[in-house]
Amino acid sequence: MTTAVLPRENYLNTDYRLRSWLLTTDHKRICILYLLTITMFFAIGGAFATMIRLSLVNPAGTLVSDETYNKLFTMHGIIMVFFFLVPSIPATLGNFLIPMMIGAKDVAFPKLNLASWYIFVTGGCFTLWALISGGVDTGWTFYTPFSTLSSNTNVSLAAIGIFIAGFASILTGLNFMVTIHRMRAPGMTWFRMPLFLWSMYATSLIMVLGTPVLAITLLLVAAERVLHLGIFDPSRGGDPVLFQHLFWFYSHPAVYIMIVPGMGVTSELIAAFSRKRIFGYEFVAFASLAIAVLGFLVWGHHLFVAGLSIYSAMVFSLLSYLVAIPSAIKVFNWTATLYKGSVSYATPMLYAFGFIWMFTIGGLTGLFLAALGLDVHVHDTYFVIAHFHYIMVGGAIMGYLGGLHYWWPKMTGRLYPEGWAKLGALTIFLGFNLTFFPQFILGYMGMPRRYHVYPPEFQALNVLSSAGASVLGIGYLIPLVYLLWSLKYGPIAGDNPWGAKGLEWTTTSPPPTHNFAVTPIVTEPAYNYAGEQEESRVG
Amino acid sequence: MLSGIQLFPEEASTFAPKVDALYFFLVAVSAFFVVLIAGMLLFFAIKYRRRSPNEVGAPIHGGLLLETVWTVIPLLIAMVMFVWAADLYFQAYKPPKGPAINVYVLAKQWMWKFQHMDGQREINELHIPVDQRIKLIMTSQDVIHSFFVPDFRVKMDVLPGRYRTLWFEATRVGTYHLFCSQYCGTGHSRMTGEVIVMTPEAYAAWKAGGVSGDTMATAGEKLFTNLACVTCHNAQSGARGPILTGLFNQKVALTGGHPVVADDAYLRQSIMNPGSQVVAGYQPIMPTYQGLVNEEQLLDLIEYIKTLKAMPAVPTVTTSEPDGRAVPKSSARSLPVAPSAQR
Amino acid sequence: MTSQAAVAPPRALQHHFDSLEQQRDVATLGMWIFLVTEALFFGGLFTAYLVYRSMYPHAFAVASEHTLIALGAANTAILITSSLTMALAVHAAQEGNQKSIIRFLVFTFLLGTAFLVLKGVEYTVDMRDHLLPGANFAIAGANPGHAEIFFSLYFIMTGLHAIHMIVGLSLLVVIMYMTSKGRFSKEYHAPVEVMGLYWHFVDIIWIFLFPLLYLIDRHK
Amino acid sequence: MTSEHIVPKSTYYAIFIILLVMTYTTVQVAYFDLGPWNPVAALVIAFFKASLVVLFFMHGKYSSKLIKLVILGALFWLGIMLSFTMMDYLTRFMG
Repeated sequence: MTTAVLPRENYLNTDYRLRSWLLTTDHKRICILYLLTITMFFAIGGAFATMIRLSLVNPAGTLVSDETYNKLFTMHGIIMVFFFLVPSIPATLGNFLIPMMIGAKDVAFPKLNLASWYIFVTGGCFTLWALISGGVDTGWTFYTPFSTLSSNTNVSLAAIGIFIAGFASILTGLNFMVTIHRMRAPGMTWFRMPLFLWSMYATSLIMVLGTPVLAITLLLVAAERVLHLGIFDPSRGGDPVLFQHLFWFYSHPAVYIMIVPGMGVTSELIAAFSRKRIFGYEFVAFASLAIAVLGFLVWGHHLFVAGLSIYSAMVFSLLSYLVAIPSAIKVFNWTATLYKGSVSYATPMLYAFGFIWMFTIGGLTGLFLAALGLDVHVHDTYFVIAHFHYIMVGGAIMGYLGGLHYWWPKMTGRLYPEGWAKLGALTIFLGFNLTFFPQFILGYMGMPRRYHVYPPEFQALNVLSSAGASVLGIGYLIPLVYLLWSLKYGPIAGDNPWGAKGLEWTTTSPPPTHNFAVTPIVTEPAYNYAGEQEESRVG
Repeated sequence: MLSGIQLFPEEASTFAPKVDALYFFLVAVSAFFVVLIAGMLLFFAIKYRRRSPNEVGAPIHGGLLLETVWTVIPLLIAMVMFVWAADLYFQAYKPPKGPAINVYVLAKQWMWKFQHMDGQREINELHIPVDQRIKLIMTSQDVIHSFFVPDFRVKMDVLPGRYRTLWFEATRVGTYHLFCSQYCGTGHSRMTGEVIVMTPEAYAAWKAGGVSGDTMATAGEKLFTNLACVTCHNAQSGARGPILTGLFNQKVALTGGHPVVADDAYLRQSIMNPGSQVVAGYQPIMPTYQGLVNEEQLLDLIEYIKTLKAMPAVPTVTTSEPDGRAVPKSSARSLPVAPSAQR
Repeated sequence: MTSQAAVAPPRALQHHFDSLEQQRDVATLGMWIFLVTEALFFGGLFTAYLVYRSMYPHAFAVASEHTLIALGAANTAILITSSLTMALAVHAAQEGNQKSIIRFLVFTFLLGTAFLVLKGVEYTVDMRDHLLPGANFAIAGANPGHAEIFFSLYFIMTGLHAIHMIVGLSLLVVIMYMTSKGRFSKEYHAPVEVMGLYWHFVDIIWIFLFPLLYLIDRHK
Repeated sequence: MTSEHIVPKSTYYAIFIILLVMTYTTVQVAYFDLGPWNPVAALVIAFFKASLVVLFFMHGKYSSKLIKLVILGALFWLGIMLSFTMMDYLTRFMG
């Protein structure tokens, strides 16, 4: 099937009517629905970011008013976190690949999967409504008592939007967990699974366990605003810090919802483009689970200066250092995988290198923030902004784009122009570092986050950062253009253009509705490029 | 100054060099690992580049020794960071015992108000002497703010309904940025100010010229009289309220609850929400003073109660001094004595 | 799955499963995981409750005495009984006894409705007694702010529980309809089972809410 | 995969009786002054009742290892949330 024709019948051409898309229960079509939705949200969030960076060129902040600026960064955060990053890899690549990688016809609950998308869109509509009808100015963190007693913007509406979208996240996680547990093809044991599945399982675990707590927390904020119930109201003896506990119980693990899938994608890319089994497969697999579990024990590091007891802070700091270890293990294992590999420089691999670079810097600067005495200085400054953008934008988006490029031929049946793709990857990499590296310095200099006006001595670095942002912005446009182009004009990819291992590459591109003509029977571990016979050795 | 780009803030407190030392250690460790990983990636990527289309990698599965090495070594380094940083944190967040200049800080949307013991009141400017321990007792009138002086490397969130103490000792004369670093609404980025560190002589001169009215304790005493607190809180037997002399920092037994220490927060709470913590042996009859005294007056009252150590419990009523002195530039408002001033 | 190819698949089997066994297993596991998320959803409220009860034990004790213990206890008994009838409905489903399923589901439905009616009566009395947080809130013998926090928690916790009851009742109607259409058999009755899991979970939440809200220091 | 386990009706009735008795007990206990043990008693009884419901009404006792793991997972994560949050509040005014 490597001739230059697309398979006669695939999931894309079974039915062209809109109805067949809006009522589909095919996980691959739902992936496409999510892909379109989150790309739109990414564009909106990106537009806000552009405005922020433009405003920050001038220390006097003359471009927009204080109110507008505050709404800009709030909506940038809300849209990017809850409507782009959290669903990004899980809802698109996860949806597409989980059933294919385990050799199943679909996820465990196909209708629920579609319902999740509708719930997500409904939540998105509420949030967009909040945005159009005046905006929100609390920051994406909704800290009380500002959000409950002081802000007079559409806080409740936005909170309800996120509350609803949260259920999409919960149900997606639930669906994936059950799918991985119960839908694996014969012979697909846990330790034969590609590492992407391990990372998706860990991610789902966090979604299922963390998101409900965010939901109830936002509900309490809305209840306090609308019904005047007082849970966090200091004038009644309520403790605003309790909000922060509950909020970060979800929102710290949520960072792992964004980065762990990126790690999973990177594992796939590194294996496929060095044609080699991932070094220390079991360690990388368990590191994902370790991150998911330990990630729930460290939320207090967001509260070091907020009024947390100093003894409690000490425990949270210690645990925050522990969660760094599985991340370090992963980076070392990826690096070691290249040793004696057959390394190709295809575009997805460039993204994988980019991911490792970003994640290493993002992770190491996390150590600065976990360091109690140092966090006192850098907390709530641009140092934090730079750190989490390295993880969540540098890391997660590198993983997302890398994965998208790697599986694009599978999803669409067509290849993209390699030269343009390399140029895009390079532009994004340079633009990103130019944007966010100066912010580490700004942060240590003491520039607080969410500042519209700032002292003039910070201007030079801010201008540098904004210049980087414009490069980054162009970088994001390049793939958008050539990927759309490839849909019509791209060369036919064939079933397995990369010579990669994995069940998804054994079926046609694009795959048929039920993925496989015959349910596959798995007889070998993942990434068996060397064609070894299975042996009992572990580790 | 590197062509207009500064890389580090000034070290202007005793705390700053310690934080910077830790920072440099972390930068060095990070740089080492970034170079190590990026170097290895590049080296392997070039050395083992694909040379023929059907080439595959060597069948290597892993190695327990290597895994152990790169688990244990980062763990050990991380533990060094943890202990070092935790020690610094305790230094910063546990105010040392001993003499210090106390300044009350009241944060509100969007300004910083400072009240000195001797009665100086400032907005968005804090004058302090060099080489002396300063203790800030901070509270917020509305939402959460954060007191941040980058050049001192200190920061602490300022919470409504709670008093938190931050301390530092400035080591260099000069003027330093004060930022609010916790997002607090529209004017968040304009909620900035200056900390002016002065030589002891200049500070003394500033103090002498800067008094706009009474000391905090005196202002509190006047309030105490005007609000008729003394009607109940007096030393007579059978008084309806507990005696306040020597109360500060003592353990108090409460009706139906555990004993508490009478600290700033307790005193504030007792004035604003008297019913919440009734002293054992007394009736819950005290009315709330919420709305009758503002946060600044509360600070005065608390400061007055703190001074009731060797003094008699019943304050001698003093004739109020005429407030005729020129108001210094930095103190925009002087506190009205009458409790009619509402928020 | 080769065995499935030989025999025509049962009507209830969805296309992406190999067997009814797998389908049932998936449904049960899915519901259990969903209940975990529900547990954490309420867990946030229990955390808030624990924090404030430890901060204001006195106010919580005083406020708790204003709750209507007779109605609370009666509702506890009602819910436990409804759990029994629900369990019996599942039992009937396992035995393939359609009539029994319907009968026990109707009992469950009536008991659930009775719970909500009593809860409604209780809310009315609470509001009459100025226990709804807000401008009209009034309570004697405790710090009003702290008591308001108690009653904020009371209304949110019981209110969310009541919403879960309403959802449960609606699902019961659906299951009753499906039973009446003869969808369930000895071999296939996963929806009844899953419904049962949800119903029992809502009961468990109440089992914790009852002592936490109604039974603090009643002896005083 | 586990085959279905049918619990005899008598078990359900027995559990039901125990649950009602425990409800009565918990109300009665609340009227006795046990000092700090009042909340402990109330929670122990509630936990016992909840366990009965999970194990018998919800067939937890007869379920697969995976479902038992799911139940324990829920308890574990609830435990994290409660204990780590309380760790802050209980040590806030120390030293």
